[in-house]
Amino acid sequence: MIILITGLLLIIIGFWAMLTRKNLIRIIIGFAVMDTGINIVLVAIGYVKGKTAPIIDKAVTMAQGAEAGIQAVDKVVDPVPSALVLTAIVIGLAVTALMLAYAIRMYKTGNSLDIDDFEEQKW
Amino acid sequence: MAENILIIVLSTISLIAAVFAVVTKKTINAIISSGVVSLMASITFLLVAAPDVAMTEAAIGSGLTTVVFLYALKHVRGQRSSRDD
Amino acid sequence: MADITMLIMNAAFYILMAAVLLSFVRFIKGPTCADRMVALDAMTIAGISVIVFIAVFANRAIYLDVAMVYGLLSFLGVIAVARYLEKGL
Amino acid sequence: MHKVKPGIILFVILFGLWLLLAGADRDELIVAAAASLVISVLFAGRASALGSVRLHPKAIAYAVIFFFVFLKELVHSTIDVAGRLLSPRLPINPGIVKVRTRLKSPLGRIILANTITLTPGTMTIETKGEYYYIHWIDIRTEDIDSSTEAIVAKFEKYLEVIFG
Amino acid sequence: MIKYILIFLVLIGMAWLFFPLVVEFFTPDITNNLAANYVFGSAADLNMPNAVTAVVVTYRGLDTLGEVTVLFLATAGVGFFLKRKKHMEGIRRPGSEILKTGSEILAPLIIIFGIYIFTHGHLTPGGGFPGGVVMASAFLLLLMANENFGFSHGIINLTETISGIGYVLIGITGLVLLGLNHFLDPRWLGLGQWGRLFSAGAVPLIYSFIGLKVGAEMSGLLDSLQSDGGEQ
Amino acid sequence: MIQIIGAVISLVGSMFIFLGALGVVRMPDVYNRMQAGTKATTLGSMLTLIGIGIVLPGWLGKLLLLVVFIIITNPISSHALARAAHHAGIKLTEKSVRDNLKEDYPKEDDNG
Repeated sequence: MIILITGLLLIIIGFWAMLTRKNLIRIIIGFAVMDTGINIVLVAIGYVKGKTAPIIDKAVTMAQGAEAGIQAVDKVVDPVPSALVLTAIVIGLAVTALMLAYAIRMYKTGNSLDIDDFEEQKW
Repeated sequence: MAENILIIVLSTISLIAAVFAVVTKKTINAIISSGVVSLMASITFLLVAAPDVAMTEAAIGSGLTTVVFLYALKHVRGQRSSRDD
Repeated sequence: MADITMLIMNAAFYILMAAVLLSFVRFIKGPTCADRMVALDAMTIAGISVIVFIAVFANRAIYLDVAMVYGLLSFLGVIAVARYLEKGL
Repeated sequence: MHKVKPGIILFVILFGLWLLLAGADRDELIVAAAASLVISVLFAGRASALGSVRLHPKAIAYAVIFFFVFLKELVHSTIDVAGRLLSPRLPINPGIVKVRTRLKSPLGRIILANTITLTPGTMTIETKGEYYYIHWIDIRTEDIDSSTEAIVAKFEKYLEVIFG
Repeated sequence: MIKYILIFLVLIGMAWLFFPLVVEFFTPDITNNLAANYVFGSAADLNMPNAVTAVVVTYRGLDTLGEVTVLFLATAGVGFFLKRKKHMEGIRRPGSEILKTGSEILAPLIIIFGIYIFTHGHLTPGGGFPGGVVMASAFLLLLMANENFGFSHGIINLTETISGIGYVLIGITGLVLLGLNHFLDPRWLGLGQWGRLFSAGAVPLIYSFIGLKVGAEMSGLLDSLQSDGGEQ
Repeated sequence: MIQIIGAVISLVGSMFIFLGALGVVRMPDVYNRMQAGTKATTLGSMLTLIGIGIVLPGWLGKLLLLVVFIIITNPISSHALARAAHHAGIKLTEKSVRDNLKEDYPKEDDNG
């Protein structure tokens, strides 16, 4: 619950940064913060009270194979949000790098990082 | 009990660091603040029982995010005055 | 026996959280970004211990791998900022 | 030859690291051997610093002694710094001094510098040739020789035997 | 001024929209059906302890293939925006001797730790994505420490191509061997013994290819970001 | 009994980490903060991890490896940061006695 609210507030703070800042790099930092907030919300939704990570080892059950699956089902949390976020983090870094590359390119052509200087790209 | 207090501490630190990343003047301070947010997020992932995600966040947030932003900042810095940031 | 051990470990855990908060104070105050980086480094090292304590309380040895990633990679961010400051990046 | 010895040392280090991480199962041994072989072949030219380790018994004994000396210094000076920190007046006397070292091999020099850095109270800032510039939290002397005596000498005599 | 009021209103509206979702969400006490199926299936069908890896590699394997493609496109985009330019030496300040020697010793350790992470993806946390990122971190360390780091782009491209082709080939093999109903089924390698390294069918192999590909792509991305981009 | 000893060791270690954080707040300039912040915490985390390893002997191998990683990587990063701070011209505190590096290489500013 506290974690969910934290994630939501991080999303809103990142959105605030994206809306108000002028510098392109600061906008992208806002995007990164927002990304982290979304990941926190997604993972926190998959949490089940009092359960442990969905990796079966000796701390969960001593059984092996299918027997372990039956015994572990009511002891672990939901693995699906973890699997989603696992790839989303790496993709987020690649997308951030792509945005930064575009920002550098804009700086080289327009010689400025201020978003208000790129008037001709408004539509 | 201890976990609940840890959650409060982590939330406070990450929220303050995120606000600091928005309001600070220099870009490099904002970059380091996003590193703090990433560290706290990684411990949070561990608390909600997702060690895979925590490990990915640790590997990305400890070095690569900072470096990617700093490379961009380096290219931008070239023509400006050199000492300020 | 086990109760006393857990009690002492809980005390250590609270002290670690206080240490993270104290470093964060320097992070907010720090006049230069080198100060902020020192504070972030101290927070990371305290964070490694926090992760290990979480692993102890959850009784999962596999959580240690996360701490190991931090132990091996946390210096990269510091070196990146250092190389940026001395214009060597 | 100068590529073979660092390669072998690197292989042993990587193999041992994997076994500490994963345990000595049969499958693990196969994968560990393959992975560390590939990496040590790729990096043997780059990690030439490892070649300066001497592998005779006296050097190994000195390495063990060096480890304990380092631990003792670490605890001793941490308590010293902690005492300074806790006193309300903050009795520090910092500055940067210059010391001299006799070590030649790159690995010996980096281990010496890292040892100085890890000991609280002293920290290597810059290395230029045989001189190290060290930030010292409590300067007792300003002369090169006496500060060398105070900071470097206690570690150097062991490292000299190990690395030459 | 009106702009700031509008932004404030947008933020408040966003918070108002999402706040009930967060506050009224109660953390469940019992794992839902889908998750229970996945956890049971990963242990029973695939003989694999890590259910997250089971979801990433097998149950949602096609999505992962798509995500690797997205990663490849992003890297190609970075390379497209920042054209590489040679002969830019002499501007960077050389790194210190300690950093250079230390990086040469630490980089193999980091790489073998990355290999450990992605080969043990089915037993412990981790897998291809964090493992690849850790390997790219070793590359990054060398790139930061040596001011004229001449790394052959051939090796990166070769690794990327081989692992990409390998991943696709495994998919096609699964298609051909087992028919459409068992697309991307990793069980053609034998399930092995519970908890051993060589178990869970082809999952460690697939994850190794993903790890190598992610590592190579991240290294290429860092390399194109580091070199001076574009014409002035 | 051995478990209580291990727990006490980890308590002492966490106190060292706390002292390091206190030093980060109290010390007057970057270099002194680095002295307290990155090295008192190194000893502190060593003691903490080894104490936990005594409590849970099955984890000792991985914890020792973690300690080795911290010992190898920490001095390199703090050395690099100190060198960069000195190069970027961050001043030493007023209390400092002398600065031999500045005397020997006063014109370090021209990009090396």
